[in-house]
This record gives sequence, C-alpha cells and structure tokens, in this order.
Amino acid sequence: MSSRRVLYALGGTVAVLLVGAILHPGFASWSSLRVMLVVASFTGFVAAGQMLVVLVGGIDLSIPWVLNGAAIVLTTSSLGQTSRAPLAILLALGVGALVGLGNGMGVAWLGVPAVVMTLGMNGVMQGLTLGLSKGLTCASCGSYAPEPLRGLFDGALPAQLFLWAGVGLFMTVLLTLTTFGRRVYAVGVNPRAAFLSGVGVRGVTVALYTLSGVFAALAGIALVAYGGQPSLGLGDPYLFESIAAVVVGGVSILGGRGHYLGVIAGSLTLVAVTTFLQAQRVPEYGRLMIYGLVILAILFAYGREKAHD
Amino acid sequence: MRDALRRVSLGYLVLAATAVAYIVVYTSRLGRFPTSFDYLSILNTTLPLVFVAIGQSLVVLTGGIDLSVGGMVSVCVAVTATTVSSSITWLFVVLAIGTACGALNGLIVAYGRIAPILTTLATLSIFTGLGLRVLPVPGGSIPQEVRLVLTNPATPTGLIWLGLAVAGWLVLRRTRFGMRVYAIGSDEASARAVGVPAAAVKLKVYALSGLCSALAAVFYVSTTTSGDANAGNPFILTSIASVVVGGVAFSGGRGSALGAVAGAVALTLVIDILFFSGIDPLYQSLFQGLFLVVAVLLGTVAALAARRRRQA
Amino acid sequence: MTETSSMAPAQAEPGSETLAVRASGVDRAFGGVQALRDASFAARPGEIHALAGENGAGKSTLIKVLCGLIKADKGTVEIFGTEVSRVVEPAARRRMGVATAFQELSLLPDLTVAENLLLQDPPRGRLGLVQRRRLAPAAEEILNRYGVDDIDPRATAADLSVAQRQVVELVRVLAGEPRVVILDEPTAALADRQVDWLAGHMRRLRDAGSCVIFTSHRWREIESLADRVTVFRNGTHVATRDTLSEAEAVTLMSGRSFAGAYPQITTEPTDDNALSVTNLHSGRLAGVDFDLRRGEILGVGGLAGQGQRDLFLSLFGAQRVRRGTIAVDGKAVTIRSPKDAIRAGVGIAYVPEDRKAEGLFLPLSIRDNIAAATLSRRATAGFVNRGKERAVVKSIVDQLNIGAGRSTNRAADTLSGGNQQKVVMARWLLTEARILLLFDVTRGVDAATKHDIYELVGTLAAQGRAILYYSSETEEIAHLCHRVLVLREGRVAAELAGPVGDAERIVAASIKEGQDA
Amino acid sequence: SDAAAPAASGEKAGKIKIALSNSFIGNQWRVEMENVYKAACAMPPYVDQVECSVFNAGNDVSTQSRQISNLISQGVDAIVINAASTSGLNGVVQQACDRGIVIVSFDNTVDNQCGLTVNTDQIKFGQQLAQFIVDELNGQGNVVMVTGVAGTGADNDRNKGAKEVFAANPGIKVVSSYTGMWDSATAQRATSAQLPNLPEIHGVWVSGGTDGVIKAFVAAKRPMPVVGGEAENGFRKFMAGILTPKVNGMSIGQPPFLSVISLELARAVVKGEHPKSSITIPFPVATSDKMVPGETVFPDLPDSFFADFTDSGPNATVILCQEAATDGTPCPGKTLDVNLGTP
Ligand SMILES: Nc1ncnc2c1ncn2[C@@H]1O[C@H](COP(=O)(O)OP(=O)(O)OP(=O)(O)O)[C@@H](O)[C@H]1O
Ligand SMILES: Nc1ncnc2c1ncn2[C@@H]1O[C@H](COP(=O)(O)OP(=O)(O)OP(=O)(O)O)[C@@H](O)[C@H]1O
Ligand SMILES: [Mg+2]
Ligand SMILES: [Mg+2]
Repeated sequence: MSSRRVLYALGGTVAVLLVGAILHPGFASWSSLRVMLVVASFTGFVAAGQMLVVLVGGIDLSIPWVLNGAAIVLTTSSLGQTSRAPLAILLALGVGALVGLGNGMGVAWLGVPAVVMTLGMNGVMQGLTLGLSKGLTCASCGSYAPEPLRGLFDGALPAQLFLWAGVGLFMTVLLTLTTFGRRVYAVGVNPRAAFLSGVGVRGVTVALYTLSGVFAALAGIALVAYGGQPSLGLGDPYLFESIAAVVVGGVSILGGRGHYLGVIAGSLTLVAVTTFLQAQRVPEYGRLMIYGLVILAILFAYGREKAHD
Repeated sequence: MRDALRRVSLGYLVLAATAVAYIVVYTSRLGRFPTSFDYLSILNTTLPLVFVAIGQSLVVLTGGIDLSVGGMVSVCVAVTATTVSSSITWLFVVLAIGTACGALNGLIVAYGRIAPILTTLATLSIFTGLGLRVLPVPGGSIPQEVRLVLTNPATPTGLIWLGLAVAGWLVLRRTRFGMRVYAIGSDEASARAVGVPAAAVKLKVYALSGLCSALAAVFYVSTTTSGDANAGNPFILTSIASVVVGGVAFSGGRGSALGAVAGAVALTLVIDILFFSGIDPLYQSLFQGLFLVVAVLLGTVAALAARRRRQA
Repeated sequence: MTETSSMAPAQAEPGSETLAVRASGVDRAFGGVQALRDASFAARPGEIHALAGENGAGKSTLIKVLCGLIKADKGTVEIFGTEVSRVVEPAARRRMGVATAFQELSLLPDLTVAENLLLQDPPRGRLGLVQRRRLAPAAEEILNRYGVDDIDPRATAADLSVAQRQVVELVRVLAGEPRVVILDEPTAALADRQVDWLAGHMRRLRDAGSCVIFTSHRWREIESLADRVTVFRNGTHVATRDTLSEAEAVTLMSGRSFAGAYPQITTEPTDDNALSVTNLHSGRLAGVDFDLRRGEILGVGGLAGQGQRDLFLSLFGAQRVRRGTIAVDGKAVTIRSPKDAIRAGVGIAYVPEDRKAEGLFLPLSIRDNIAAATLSRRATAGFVNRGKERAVVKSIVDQLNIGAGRSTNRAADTLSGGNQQKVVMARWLLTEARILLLFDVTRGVDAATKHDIYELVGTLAAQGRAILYYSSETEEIAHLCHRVLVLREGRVAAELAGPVGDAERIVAASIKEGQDA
Repeated sequence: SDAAAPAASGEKAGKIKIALSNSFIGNQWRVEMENVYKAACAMPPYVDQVECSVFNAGNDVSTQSRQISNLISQGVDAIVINAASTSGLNGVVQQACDRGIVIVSFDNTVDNQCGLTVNTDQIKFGQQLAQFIVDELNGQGNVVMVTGVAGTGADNDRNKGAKEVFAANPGIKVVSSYTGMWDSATAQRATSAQLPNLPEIHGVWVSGGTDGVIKAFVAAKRPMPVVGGEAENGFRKFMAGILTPKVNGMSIGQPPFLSVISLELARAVVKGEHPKSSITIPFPVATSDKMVPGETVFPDLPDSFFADFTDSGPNATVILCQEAATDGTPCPGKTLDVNLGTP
C-alpha cells in the first residue's frame, strides 16, 4: 500500500524531469540534476523531521526558526574555527533537539494540539533568536561556518549528497528495521491500540518531535555551510515546503503510512518544478499557480482518501 | 453541547483577561482610560480577522482546516481595490469570487477526497498567484462612501457589521445545516449513516469560508483604503490562532464561531498589550508565541477537568 | 449452494407486492473482496426476520445496501415493491419508512443524546429555526415513551457506556415507528434485561404490522424472537426457514458441525494465587477484593456497566487506580501502564472487546498486528529479528488457524471479524502472560470462532494460566467459569461457585435488591 | 528593554515625541535601520530634543495599524514609518494626519499623500546598476536578472528601471530572470539551480541577495560576470577582494540610515525648521575600484550585513559609526549632523 505510494512518488519525479527535459533541453542533464539534488537536500532534511511527526498524525510548524536559530548557534559558537566545529555542530543539533523535546512534551504530555504547540514554539524561537543575537549584529555574528563544513558542497559529487543519502539510510532503517519504527506506525494507525499493546505512546511522540527538531537544525547547519553565513529568515521557505514534500512523497497526512524514499522523491519533484518554471521565465504569479496545480495533480494521482462506501 | 459551551466560554475568558490587561497597561502608561478612538480603531482593524476567523472556525468544526484563506483574501483584496471604485456592484462580484474559491476547495475536499490541509495548501499557492496577477503592485482604491458605511473612522458602523456577523452565526447554528456541521465534525461516517449529506454540507462550509474571506477582504480594503496582493498571508496563521484561542477543537465537532470571534479580538488586544508594556521589539514574537500556547493550555486543562468532573 | 440461493427467494416470496424488503442478485465487493455475491433476501411486513451467518458472511453489507448506505455493484433492491437500487442515501430510505441501527454504532460522540435523537428533524419554531432549548425536553419525552429513564438527554454521547449508547441508537431507530426496522447485532452490547426490553418493542412493532429484520450471533435470541430465519454464508443466501434448530443452523452457516455449544471444564484450578486484588478503587469500582488462582477461569458477571470494564482496565494499568493493592504471585506490584502489566515479571494480558478501536492496526499486516506487544523480546539492540518474528508468528497463526493459511503480509482489515479477533488473541498469547484478562472476547463473533475460543480458553487454563473472563453473554460465564464474581455498583455483590450452569442465577444475583440503583 | 527605555525615562517637558513604526525586524537591513535610529536618538542633538520609541509589527498590516493607532493615542508629535504595505496603512495614516501628527515614511513608504516620504529612487536604482553592467560589457553580452519579492513597489520599480536600460541596448540579451526574494540563501539556491541551464553569463543584475548569487557562480566554477547589486557586506567583500575571486561590480544600497534622515526630517518639520516636503536622497554608490575597509566594506561583519549604514565622502548625507549600526549605541563624542540637502 504505502510502498506503492513510494513508486508513485518516484514516478511523479521522473515525469516532471522528463517533461522538463523535453521542453528545456539539458534540464535533466547530470550537471543540472546534481544542483537540483543539492538544493532538494535542504528540503529533504526538514521533510525528514516533518515526515516523522506526520506519521503519528502530528505536524511541526516550528521548523523555520528552529532551523534559523541552529544556523546562528553554529556560526556564533564555532567562530569559524575548524577546531571548534564538532562542538558547534553538537551545540546546534542540541538546540534543535531541545526545542523538539519541548514540542513533544507539549503535545504528548500537556495535550496541546500540535498545530498550536509548534506554532507557538516557532514564535518563541524567533523571539529568542532575534533577541539573543541582537538581530544578528552580535559580536560573534560575523563569523563564518568552519571550513570543513563548507567543503560539503565541493566536488563533482558533493559530500552533501552523501550526507543526504545517510539521512535516507538512517530514516529507512529506523522506520523499517527497528522496534521503534514498528511502534511509530502502530501509534500512527491506532494510538489507543498501541497504548494497550504496551507501546509508550507519549515516549514515541516525544522522540519523534525531538528528531524533527534535530533534522531542522541539521538543515540549518547545511544551509550555513552552503551560504557560509546565516541570515535572518533563513528558514521561512521551509515551512510549507516541508509539508508539501512529505505529502508529494506519498506520506498519508492522516498518519501511519509512508516511507522516506518517497519523501526524497517528493523533495526533488518540488525543486524540479520550481527550477523548471524559473528556467521557462514564467512570471512569479504563474509560477505560484502552476506550482499549486502540480501539487493538486499529484494529490489526485495518489493522495486521495478511501471512499466512504 | 455543554462541553462546547464550556470551551466557548473559555474563549470569552481569554478575551476578558486580555481586555482587562489592555485597560491596565493602557491606563498605567497614558494615565487615562482608552478613548472612543482606541475602541473604534481596534474594532475596525479587527474586523477582517474576525470574518476570516468565523470562516476558519466553520471549516475546523467539520474537522478540516483552511490554509487557503490567505490566498482568497489576497485575490479578493486585489479585485476590490482595482474594481470597486469604478462601480459598487463589483462588491458583489468580489463576494461571488470568494465564494467560488471556497467552493472549489469544498469540491476537492468533499468529492475529490483530498485531505483539507493538502487541498488548501495547494489552492493557497494558486489563489496567491491569482492575486498577484490582478494587482502586481500595491495600490488601487475604494470609494469614500463605501468606507463611511463599512468602517467609518468616526462612528462605530463596524459594530453593525460585527453584530450582523454574530447574528448570522447564531442563525446558522439554529438551522439543521448548523447541526449537521457539528455532526460531521464529530464523526463523518456515522453522520452519513444517519442521513447527513456530508459531501454537500462540507461543500457549503468551504464555500462559506470563502465568502468570509471575501468579506474580510472588503473590510480590509475599506480600512486601509487600498489593496496589496500579499495582504492575505498573515491571516493564515492568525485565523488558526484565533480559532484555537477561541476554544474550537481541532478534531472538529466542538466549539463555536463566537469563540473564534473572541479569539480574534483577544489576539488583537495582545498586540496592544505588548505595545504599551514596552517590551523589546526583538522579543515580541516570543510573547505572542507564549500567549498562544498558554491560552490553549488553559483550554485543554479546563476541558480535562470538566471531563473528570463529569465522569466522577 | 448457488442453486439454493437462486431458489431461496422463490420459496420465500408469496408475490413481491406484499413484500416489505426485497433484494435479488446483489453483488458487492470491497476492493478485491466479494462481500456479497448474487445475494438474495426477502422479508414480509408483520414479521420478525432474523439474518444469521458467520462473521463476514455479508450480513452487515447486505443491511448497508438495503438501507442505502452503500451501493450494490449489481442487483436490485425493492422497498414495498418500489425499486430503489440506484438511490444511495440513507435519508431517502428513512423517508420510505426504513430505519436502521448499525453494527458499528452511529451515534455522534460530541453531540448530546438529544441532538443525536433529533438531528434529522429537530423542533423548529417560527422561521423554521431550531429551538435549542426544546431539544432536551423533546428527547426526554421520546426516551420516556420507550421506557428509558436512566439516560440524561443532555449528556454527551461520548460519556455514555457502550450499552447506553446502544440503547440510544435503538431508540433513535424505533422513534419513527418505521415500517421497516433493521437492527444489525442490536443485542451485542446489551445486558439481558435490556435485551428483553428490546425484544418487547420488536414484537410490538411486528404486531403493528412493521417488518423487523435483525442479526445476531446468539442463537437463543434468534430462536426466541424470529418468525423466520435467513442464513447467509460467504456473501450468498443459503436458506430461509420458518423453523431451524441450532445444530442445523450452525451447519448451514459454516458448512461444519459441532458438538455441544459449550465445552466441559475438565481441569481444576491449582491452589496458589496468581493475582490478589484488595480494596481496588478505580472508575466506578468502589473497593473490590478477590483472588485469582492458577488454572482458574474466574467469571465476572453482573448487569452491564457495573464497573466490569474499570476492573479489567485498572488491572491492566490502562486506567488510574485511586486506591487498593494488586499482588501477582503474592508480590505486590504497581502497574502504571500496560507496559508495566506486560512486563515479564508481571505477565498480565488484556484482550479488549472492541477489536477495531482497541485491538487492531487495521491497515498493518497480520504479522505486525500479532508481533506488536512483544517486539522487544525478539529484538537485538532495538533491531527486529525478522526471521525469528516470521517463525513465531507463523506458528501461532497455525495454532489458532487464522485466515485459513493466507500470507501473514495481508492487511488485518482484509480479515473477517472472527479472524480479526483471533489475531488479537494471538498477539497476547505471544506475551506468554500468566494472567489473561479476557473482556467480552466473543462479542460479535460467529459460532465457529466462538467454539474455537472456548476451547482455547480451556487449554490456556489447563496450562496453568489464570483467566479473568467477562462476557456480555451471561450464558457463557455460567458454563465456562470455575467461579463467578457478580459486580454491582462497583462492588462484588455475590460469588457463585461454578460451573453455575443456569445463567438465571447470575442474573438474579445481579439484580437482587440492587434494583433501585 | 532598550526599545521603549527612552520613552519610559525622560517624560521631560519640551521634548518632542517621535516614534519609529517598523513593519518587521525579520532581516538584517531592518535591524541596522532600527539600530542607527536608536543610536541617533542617543546622540546630540536628538538626545536632548527628542523622545524616541521603536515598535515592530511582524510584517502584518493590521498589527502595524494597531501600533500607529496606539501612537496616536499616546499623542506623539511625529511617526516615522517603514510600512508593511505601501497601501495598507493609508487609512490609519490619514487619521494621524487629521490629528496634526507629522508622518514620515521611508523605504517601503506610505502612499497616502498627507505624509512625507524619505526615499531613494528605486527606478534609478535599477537603471544605474543596469547601465553600469551595460558599460562594463560595452553593450554586448548575456545578462541575468535576479529580482526581489513580487508584489512590492520597490521590486517593481527596480525591475522597470533595469528593463528600460537593457531594452535600450540591443547587444544585451537578458537570458534569464527569476526571483531571489531579496534573500541571499534563496538567491544562491535559485541561481545554482538555474546555472546549468544557462549559456555563458557576462553580467548579473541583482535586486537583493547579491552575495548569494556570487557564491552560486563560485560553486559552479563559472567565470565571474560583472555584477550590479545591493549593498550586502558579503558582496562588498568580493568586490574588495577580501573574498575571492575579486568581483568587478557596482553596489548600490538602500541605505539603512533612511530612518535617521526621516527622524531628522520629522524633527525639523515639527520644530518648523523645514518645510513640509518629501526628500529623495542619492544612493551611496560603491564600485570595486574604490573599496575602503571600515567605510564601504567591513571584513569582520557578516555577509548579510548592509555595508551602507553610513554615507561617505565630502557631501555625505550623514556619517555614522559601526557600533551605531551593530549595537544601536551612540558614536563616541559625536554630534550628528544630518544634511537634508536643499529642498
Ligand atoms: N468497508 C469494508 N472494506 C472492506 N471489506 C469489508 C468492508 N466491510 C465489510 N467488508 C468485508 O466484507 C465481508 C462481509 O462483511 P460483513 O460485515 O457484511 O459481514 P457480517 O456478516 O456483518 O460479519 P459480522 O457477523 O462479523 O458482522 C467481510 O469479509 C468483511 O470483512
Ligand atoms: N475489511 C476488509 N477489507 C478487505 N477485505 C476483507 C475485509 N474483511 C473481509 N475481507 C475479505 O472478504 C472475504 C470474505 O470475508 P470473510 O470474513 O468470510 O473471510 P474469511 O477469512 O472467510 O472469514 P472466516 O474464515 O471467519 O469465514 C475474505 O476473503 C476476507 O479476506
Ligand atoms: Mg456485521
Ligand atoms: Mg467466511
């Protein structure tokens, strides 16, 4: 069932690339594909976290400023020095984990709806980020991402792509081979039954939101490495994009179904569509409308719910 | 509906709390009570959000969510600002456009069987693009007489419209359609089993949400005197926030549009509270975020307590 | 069989104009699954017509087709001679006088009892607006008219007990005094007293000339109520008879035949306590004490909603315990969650009555469903040992012969009620729990599967497991259990040595001087 | 909290109240703009003439309307506005004007004619950068346009200006045009994705996010084109050769100190020292050949920092120090002299 959706998702990607290649020669060339993959990898990271919470019927709206906060933590704590890089990375991921933990606690223990909890948390993170970095004008705010990180994007086959592959492997193994993965799907399908089967539903939920925070932070780190320095509003594009990637990837928004492989395909599809439309010099309004129509088309292809009768 | 009443009254509670807080900070800051000017401008600036929130609450009551309100408001703002000055009748065209956009959502959700959040995520992009097409650069205008009738800066005509909106809801709530909205939100399959035409009802609900967005757009243009194709975006999250603060359950079936109205006003007052309490602008969103979570937390706690009490 | 089904309507019909309901040649598939194939059915006005069949025989599907909830892929449906096959809208049927109570209750949890009862035609004032303050009184009046006085019309449906919900559902159906009443397993959740209440109304409607159709897995009810019986098997009409013995019926339904309905309890309990409960307070429970010994099947009886569910849930850690102590093998234990209960040291398992809501992960595979409670036992460093898992699941599936040797990769929702229930049982057997809490596990389960379950319970007891057994069918408790606790108002009102044999004794003990409650 | 501290402290009579209403603080330009405003307020002459306050609106028109209404209630003498929408505040601004409050809007200005504006000529911005590219390329070559946030006046005007110039030069071919959302990261991603599909590029015209565009070219190992762009410190670092490769370019910035000039205009108008007339100030322009560290480029500040927080040269509009832009603290022992030019 859900594995079929993965095939659809991949099919969707191929279709978009084919259309692109036909209407715009060279669009699907390796050189072009490579950069699209790199650009898609950022979406892929945040979508990994978004997918995990969606699997249990949740949602994470705090991604933009978790991402941005982590990015700033990375540079300000590393001060651009290679020696401090490991510490800085841990710190950045730690921030993500901490915020995710907060979201999870709020949702699982306090019973605050995910939409509200994460929306509020996004505001909190924005305030803290702006305030503590004095609007990114703090003393250490000028520092760059440490060299090794910036190397992520060099070469014919950028390390970033391997990092993404690593994330893909991690997600797939976690969800399909581990007891944790089994519990995630169980909770996603029927929390009550999962609870009565001895699954620590709250624990699982908290863990998932924490992971979501970590992945948002990871995306932040990657983006700093990419641009050399953080900027304010770095994460804004990734709120709706992460959700779109998840569902275009064939994950059921109702929870309990989906695989990360599909999400990888979804991320690439979205980037390919945008890139193609810009390459065709479609004006912004047209780009927005076609983007929406493409998502709708994909949803109609494999995003529909079971008929009632 | 006891439970619902309790949640709604919670929306009012939040409103009351924020209102008191507003008066306190205002007076302690300016050494006098708010004047009619303050109340009036609060009223007029809140109206658009109030309308969007009503529409949003209807959708949420059926267990759905409407992210496309942002796009629908943008389109309608664009059309209003570019056409109404040429002829008042365009106002009705605008309302029709909004309703049509909403109906499109409804069709896709009810008959296309695509989850509301996904449907409206896609149409949000479409409608936003449409708005940009109509009004590439901020501008346009609205006839003075329209302003004086809708959001008169001198006399509280807004109250009339607010009253009408509330009355509209109270009537709706007392139609069979109103009961059916709750029925669907409570359990769609069962609702169908007992003879509720779920698809048709949902179609209407989303269309109504579109209509509300259109109304919001008209009042937006009326208060700001002209249009902006990006006007709608802020309403996506603020309308959701209003609905939540107003005590409407995301699972659907519980809550009331009146709660959402209260929530919308409360959110506006929070802005003023932050203004007069003079917090560092950099930290502003932090407090707004906290307000949201805390308000809802109180709601869930109260609901739990209520449930406990009833079961014990 | 095809032959009987094609002949059956003929023998059933004295001319279709006098028929209340008539379906012929109906096919209906769910995905790849043929739930109904060339099914026929006919019922007259002024009769109580029972529809019997195993789980998955197609009874509910037929009923859903009859009442216009789902469309038939093929075939015709007539109501009082009017062809309605193309009308798929319960409301339209309702207007023709057809009212249905569904197996999966169709009450709206967030609405009040009153709103549920009056959703379709609420009291209106001038302007046709609903008069909300008149809802409750109107509902109260209806409930009273049907002799229901223990349900507050202002209560939210979600807060009612399963039995109360069933009653409201039935009142909702009866209220219209419909000409055709269709009740899908109406008694599954009812206590015997309420069953009699319902039977009374069914007979009244019949005598008033209505056509009453109902399904049940309790032969006793069919025997005592039905004027005629129609038997379905695997989606097809098998036979329609005026009289039918249980043995015949079971044979018709399953193609198999059985020895006596209840197996003899052969083994005796040991003397050592597996579970000792003292002064337990939780939910409606107000101080319950009892011991449960190894190898013992301890029945829990009483009217529905006397705290039985609270007892099972609290013992399993799924519900907060206010006061009292629980000791396993003489050692006091604290059970805060099902996790704690399942832990090897404690070893308690709970099999719920509502398998769809509390038991199954419907879209997941049979294997995932069965493995769910014991994942970590076959895991190394958090990784599932799939080979071992397959083996273990395979063996238990064979042991309980679930799904007639289908692949364990199939989604659980492609299984019949009976098999689904077995899947849930299998999950809990894998935990090797020494204490089993079986809560109404045979509810809505067909005769064949029921029989298998009785056997299973017997063998489990023989293995020295301690079993706490509740059933909405007092008969079962009377025959299966070594001992029976009768609960009333959250307390143990009586303890009867078993096998009690005669269910009446339990019923008597349940209502003795407690009627005022 | 430093924001309202001045307002809180000196309720001294004689001081005029001027509030800054900023639509949002979500990007660095806005931060600097606020900082220099705060700094100016803490420096003579403003420190003893003006009572300042600063407010942000989360990029939401209704929020900003609320704040302006509240400022009206507070009875401020003037409001300096950077608007969430050029059209969205007309209503409330009219009310302010009706109450005799001086309204000065800058950057994203308010349409309403009753208010004054302090701004640069956005069309000229587009033209000047485009002309620079055309000149450097001797009227021949492929050009890419990286635009800003669609639906805003500034984006529209800048593009308009650029298109005019490019259209007037048949030798110039605009081979691609896409949005960078005025954000370096977005511009970098979009550019990276586009480059493989593009021929050799000789010139890039960037409305915002310039350093991102350049980084994309570097990453793709493409020959570095002539760049006309905004005033991001990162861009300037490339122009100055602090970051490699050295980029030949022209950098024009929407100067953050527009807020300070608006402050001065508001003060002057309230005091009756200046006629009620709007001001258009010249852009601070910087080219690769004359890059002065500490003045037009700041090696130790972020790439996303806007390097034109101060004007330079003899007839500069205003001279500010680095800490004013970074910390919002006054420049040591300096009296601020804002040259409004001759109206
Ligand atoms: N919505 C559905 N989707 C898929 N299969 C279904 C659905 N509803 C029923 N079925 C299948 O169709 C067959 C007939 O089901 P039905 O519920 O009619 O049997 P039944 O006689 O009512 O069984 P029971 O006695 O358990 O109620 C069964 O195999 C059932 O699992
Ligand atoms: N919910 C469902 N979805 C899809 N298919 C179903 C569903 N329920 C039952 N089926 C299929 O419908 C067919 C007939 O239903 P039925 O319940 O008789 O199956 P079954 O395995 O024969 O049950 P039993 O052995 O208890 O009679 C079966 O093949 C079953 O797999
Ligand atoms: Mg059934
Ligand atoms: Mg069968």
